[in-house]
Amino acid sequence: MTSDLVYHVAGAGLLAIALWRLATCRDTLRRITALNVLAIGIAMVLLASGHDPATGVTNPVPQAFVLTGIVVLVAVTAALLALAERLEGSSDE
Amino acid sequence: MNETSLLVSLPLIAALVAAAWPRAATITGVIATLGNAGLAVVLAIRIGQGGAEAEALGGWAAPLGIGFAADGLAALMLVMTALVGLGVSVQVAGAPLPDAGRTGQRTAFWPLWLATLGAMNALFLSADLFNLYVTFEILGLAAVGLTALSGTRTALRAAFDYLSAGLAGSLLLLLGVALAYATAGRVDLAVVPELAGSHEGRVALGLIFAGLAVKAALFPLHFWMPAAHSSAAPEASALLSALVVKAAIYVALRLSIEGGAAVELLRLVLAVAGAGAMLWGAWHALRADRLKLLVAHSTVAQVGLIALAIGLTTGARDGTIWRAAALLMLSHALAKAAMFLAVGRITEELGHDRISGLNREELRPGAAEFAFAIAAISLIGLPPTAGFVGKWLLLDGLIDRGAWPWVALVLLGTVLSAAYLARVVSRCLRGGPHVAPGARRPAWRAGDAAALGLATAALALGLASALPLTLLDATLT
Amino acid sequence: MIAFDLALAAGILLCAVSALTRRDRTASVAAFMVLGLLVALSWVRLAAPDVALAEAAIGAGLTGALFLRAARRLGPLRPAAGRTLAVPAALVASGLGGGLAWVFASASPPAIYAPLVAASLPESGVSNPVTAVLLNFRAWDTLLEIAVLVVALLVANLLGSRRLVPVSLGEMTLPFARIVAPISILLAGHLLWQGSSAPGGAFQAGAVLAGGLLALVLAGLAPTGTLVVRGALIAGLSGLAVFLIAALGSEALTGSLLGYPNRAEKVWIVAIEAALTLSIAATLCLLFTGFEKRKTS
Amino acid sequence: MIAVPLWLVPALPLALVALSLIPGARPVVRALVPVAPLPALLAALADPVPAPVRLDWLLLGTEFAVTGMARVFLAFTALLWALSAWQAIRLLAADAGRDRFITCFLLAMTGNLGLLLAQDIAAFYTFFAAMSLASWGLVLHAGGPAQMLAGRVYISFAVAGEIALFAGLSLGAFATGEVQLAAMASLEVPALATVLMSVGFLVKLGAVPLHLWLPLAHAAAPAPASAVLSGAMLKAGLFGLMTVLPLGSVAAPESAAALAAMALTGLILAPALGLLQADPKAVLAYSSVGQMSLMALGLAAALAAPEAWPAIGPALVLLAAHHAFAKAALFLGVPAVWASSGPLLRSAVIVGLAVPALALAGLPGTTGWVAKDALKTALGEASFGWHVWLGAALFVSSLGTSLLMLRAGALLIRIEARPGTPRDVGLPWLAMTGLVVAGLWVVPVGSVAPLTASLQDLAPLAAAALLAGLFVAGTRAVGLRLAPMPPGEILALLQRAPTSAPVLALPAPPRRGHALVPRRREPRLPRPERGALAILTVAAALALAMAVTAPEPPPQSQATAPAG
Repeated sequence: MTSDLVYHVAGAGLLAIALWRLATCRDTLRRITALNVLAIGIAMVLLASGHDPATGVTNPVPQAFVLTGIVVLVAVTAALLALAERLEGSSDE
Repeated sequence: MNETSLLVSLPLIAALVAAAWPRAATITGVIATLGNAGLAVVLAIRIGQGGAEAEALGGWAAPLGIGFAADGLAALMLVMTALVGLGVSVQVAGAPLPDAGRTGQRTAFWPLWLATLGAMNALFLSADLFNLYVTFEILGLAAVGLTALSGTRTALRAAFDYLSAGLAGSLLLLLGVALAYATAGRVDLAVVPELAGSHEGRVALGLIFAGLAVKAALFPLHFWMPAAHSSAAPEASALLSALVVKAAIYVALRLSIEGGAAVELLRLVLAVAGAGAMLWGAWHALRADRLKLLVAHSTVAQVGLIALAIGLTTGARDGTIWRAAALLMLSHALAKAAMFLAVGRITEELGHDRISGLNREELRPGAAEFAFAIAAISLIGLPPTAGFVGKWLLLDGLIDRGAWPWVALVLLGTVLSAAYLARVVSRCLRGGPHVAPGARRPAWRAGDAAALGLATAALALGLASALPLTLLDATLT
Repeated sequence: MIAFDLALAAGILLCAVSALTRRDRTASVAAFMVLGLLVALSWVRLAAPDVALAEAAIGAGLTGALFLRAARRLGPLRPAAGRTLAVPAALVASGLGGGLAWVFASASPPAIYAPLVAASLPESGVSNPVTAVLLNFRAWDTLLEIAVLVVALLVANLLGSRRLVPVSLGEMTLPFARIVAPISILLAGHLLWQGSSAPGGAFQAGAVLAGGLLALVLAGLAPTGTLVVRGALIAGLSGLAVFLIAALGSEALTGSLLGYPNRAEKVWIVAIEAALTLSIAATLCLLFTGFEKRKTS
Repeated sequence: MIAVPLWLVPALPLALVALSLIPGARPVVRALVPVAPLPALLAALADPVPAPVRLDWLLLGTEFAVTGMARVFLAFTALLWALSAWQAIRLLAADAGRDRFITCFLLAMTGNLGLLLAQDIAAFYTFFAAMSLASWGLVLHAGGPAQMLAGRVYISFAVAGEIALFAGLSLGAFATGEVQLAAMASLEVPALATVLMSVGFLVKLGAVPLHLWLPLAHAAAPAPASAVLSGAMLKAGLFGLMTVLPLGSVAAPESAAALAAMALTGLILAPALGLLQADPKAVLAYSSVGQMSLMALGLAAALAAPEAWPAIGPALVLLAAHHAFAKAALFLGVPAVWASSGPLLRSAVIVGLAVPALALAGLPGTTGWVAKDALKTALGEASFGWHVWLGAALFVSSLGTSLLMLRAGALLIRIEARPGTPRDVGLPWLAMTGLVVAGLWVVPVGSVAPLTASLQDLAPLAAAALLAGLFVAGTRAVGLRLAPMPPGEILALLQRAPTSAPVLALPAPPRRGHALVPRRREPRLPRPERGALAILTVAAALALAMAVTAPEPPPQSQATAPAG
């Protein structure tokens, strides 16, 4: 059992939890949180795949992918939250 | 300077200018859209004559760096985007401003549209899976902005559902890309055949296709789409329905061509889902009580038809059916944009968009109804429109193969589309005193020009369908 | 170390469950932030310090702050009406998760990128391979990623999300902000500069800078006029503008989009990164504060 | 003769349509309409025939050529359109909707001329559809209740015909793999395709029972439009049938019998119904049904006896050309009667109208007699089961036509002059009457053998005169008065239940009061989690399906395929 395997499993676990929550919950904020957890899970399995246990280094290209993913996600999350807040604000219009 | 570089950077630069100086937004937007159309046409002509081109960005070759692949299919899509964009831009730029509320809407439209344009161009040219994911994110976000543009509560609600579904889709895509990396060690587009050769890689392709299906609103993952497309402003709906949906379909087509015979299963799924979409969309379009909802559901059905065509492509690159799919995408883009613009005008004029209240006081239909009718003819696939040539090629290929059940399905879809579009067209021809109290003929006489132009383009492309077909020959050779 | 990994993984999963099931919004967001920090820690374990830094600053910090803002505005969680298909969903999700774990664990990527990066690194102008990938080998990805930020800014601008009203956080706020702000500027500069050779870079620096700015805003120390917001918007847009001009300029010079001139790569990269840092900081700040002042109920 | 590039034939009317979009250019367009068919006429009369033109960029690759009998069709069609256009611009000079009429007229002209030249099915179908659909505008032109009814019936039949034709052409093209129109007559074309195509053409041709639209439309349209509808466009159906039926190559007794049954019904029914009409144009329309049935009978005979086709074919073309001129002259004569106010002028016009009427009735020495005799001779060469009936059928046809002509003449004498009708509408009619006399020597039908008239040929005419005389005398004696029947028998009967004024205004939407009030119903609450569940399920299913299907060995192209 290597540490890579642990993180693979942890990443997949995050994916499963997030997908389950996405499919069972209607609350906007919670759905956005679930999408964020989903993204973290993907990042984790990607990094774990890029990790080479023999040399102990992680391939820089998946690292760059994950970095890009994090920035993209914060942008989309901000837009989603702005939309959710506007929706909440206009509920009694 | 290369056309491809300008195609991807010019719209983004223009978006920045339009966002920074709202007063110059309209003029910037129009100039950039015009320039983009010119560039796309120049590139298409060059590719049509000289064949496909590939470029390694920054001089870093494919597995490590990102490549641009400008072939006939990409060029056709670029021209399609440019044409539709031009029509919608004319509509937005020319519209009179009835009140101050719309000024802000219009200035906000331009940067969002230009970002959409830049993202679409980048997406069509990209030859890298991860890069595709990033372009999808720009596209999805800008499209949500366009949806929310009208600011009504329904539009905001639809925009939120659109964005969260879109994000789930692109995350699935990203998951697929991650698995592709984990399997093959690289993520450029040429890796697809290799992916199809291993269990893990096949799972990756399955996840990528699932993500694309969400983005393309493919049945049964279309749940977000009718609301989004019917609640947005007409110009935004035109862009969303005509172009944004095509991005995901384009990638599916590209992957399907790249993957060859090895992705037969995915193609079968596409074909079945497409058939489902065709029937489901048509059924709901037949029952819709609002015009925009009918048109939005017809998008579901038409996307289904295109997906069906992609799904029935054989692995061979010299087959005819994928050409049919490309042509159907083109004709649907032009016709659907024209249709949404026409619906916008009809709604503006009547003060409502209930189908039951479409009858007009005098018998003579106006230019908007005429544009709608031409677009409907193209969508149904009657000669001599581009839709007809596309369907003809599709049926030709299917009959060559003896795939009679599929032929029957396509014909059924055609009949259904004729049925639901006739609901509108026939009503426009009827007389009756059913004009809404607030109805007025808008003073803006040129307002139908864009819709008519786009509908005519769909018609003319059918007559000159040899042009796109020759261009497609320059694909993946 | 395997025990540490296992404990960390367990903590991560626990936090995720907590973030997604707690009924109390604040507690849920707090769990999400802890999740971000633990994940960052795990990525340090996976030898990805650049990503860990970014996750801590952006993923946990800024996203968490955004969630907190939203949690305050959205009000308490309402009980879900109607039946949800919890059990089938759980079955499918766990099936997919299990399958994915198995598939990812059984796949071992052939070493394609590593030798290529190693061979090309000397030509890239920087010695940190992640920065080399981000700003040279796959700079086009990064450019489009900045475009995503810009579009998010545009959408937020369009929606006119409610402007944050500075709230007094007690007596500590002012001195805290006065200390944090300059430190964040120093730290951002450091991260930016060392990004070319060691973990760090524009994104991390930008996020840290944004944190400092936000501290100032929350303490009511930052000016909040229309002109300032407009200036911040222009600053947010300028990063992509600089990147695009650099892309086209490099094409004019070398004939290849984003192909920097030989032996001047480092200058180009650092210049772009500097512009990106400022722009990212401004963008993240604006995404947090919002554009339009509305009455908060 | 000037060498005309063939693409000019459809392009000139089309260019005029485009020009008419500019309001300022419309007077020019109006003046130019009669010259629009000129290229077609020149192309038809040119010797040698103009070279084929290929336009690869158009549709599926289009080719225009003048082949075989199309030359004759092109010649008389062009002449008819030109003279009708001349009368149309004079007759409608003061009409408010004249520009709309002229646009439809030009479009129909484009279609009619183009379909005679098109060599591929896509172009042929497009032209055919353009002709059929644009004629709708001609039928609707006057805008009254009768026009609305006729328009609705017309468009229903036209669309049904178009669909049948399209389906047939597609099936044929798929079966043979050819897109050439000529290939549709080959034996590889499935029977269903041939039947569908024939139905499309038979609707146009007005074969019983697909003729129901014809009397309505001809009575409703303005006279010059009726002239081209009856003279030129019905012939397009005949032309289509002659193109797609496997004539002269294989005997098809069953199809021949079916076609003959339709034709014989038409021969008997048309005069019977036509005699009851009160509108001279409706009478003329029924006579067209009868005449077209005669031509269909010729086709049926050729289907039954392929060896007779070389003789029947030219005879049919001859008959078609003759009927085109004569019927157009009669229709164009109606406005001439309107314009004739004085009794002297009126009688001169009626005498002039007698020329085409007698030609149609087959008076010895006229073109009608030549044409009918040619058909009779040709049919005489055929030998098959029911050919003995042909002589009787021809007699009935002549008798019926003679009776109809008498009826039409009687009605025309009585119709009232319409003041305000320009006098010069008579000029195109005179020109057309001239063509009735000399037309068969103008159009290139080949040699028309000089015939000797026999007394026997007068028999139908004499019988008709006798019958008419007896009938008139009888009714006078008994004092009987017949109520005229409206055109379009069955449909007209259906329509009897009175509908209020604007006939096209179909019933209002059911919820009249609520139709316009936007319902304030909140849309059903969205269930986003259901969507997410769908996404999850689809993703899981796809992943599972992909995982369990066997991976194929990496294809050969892997090494060579860096995308594009």
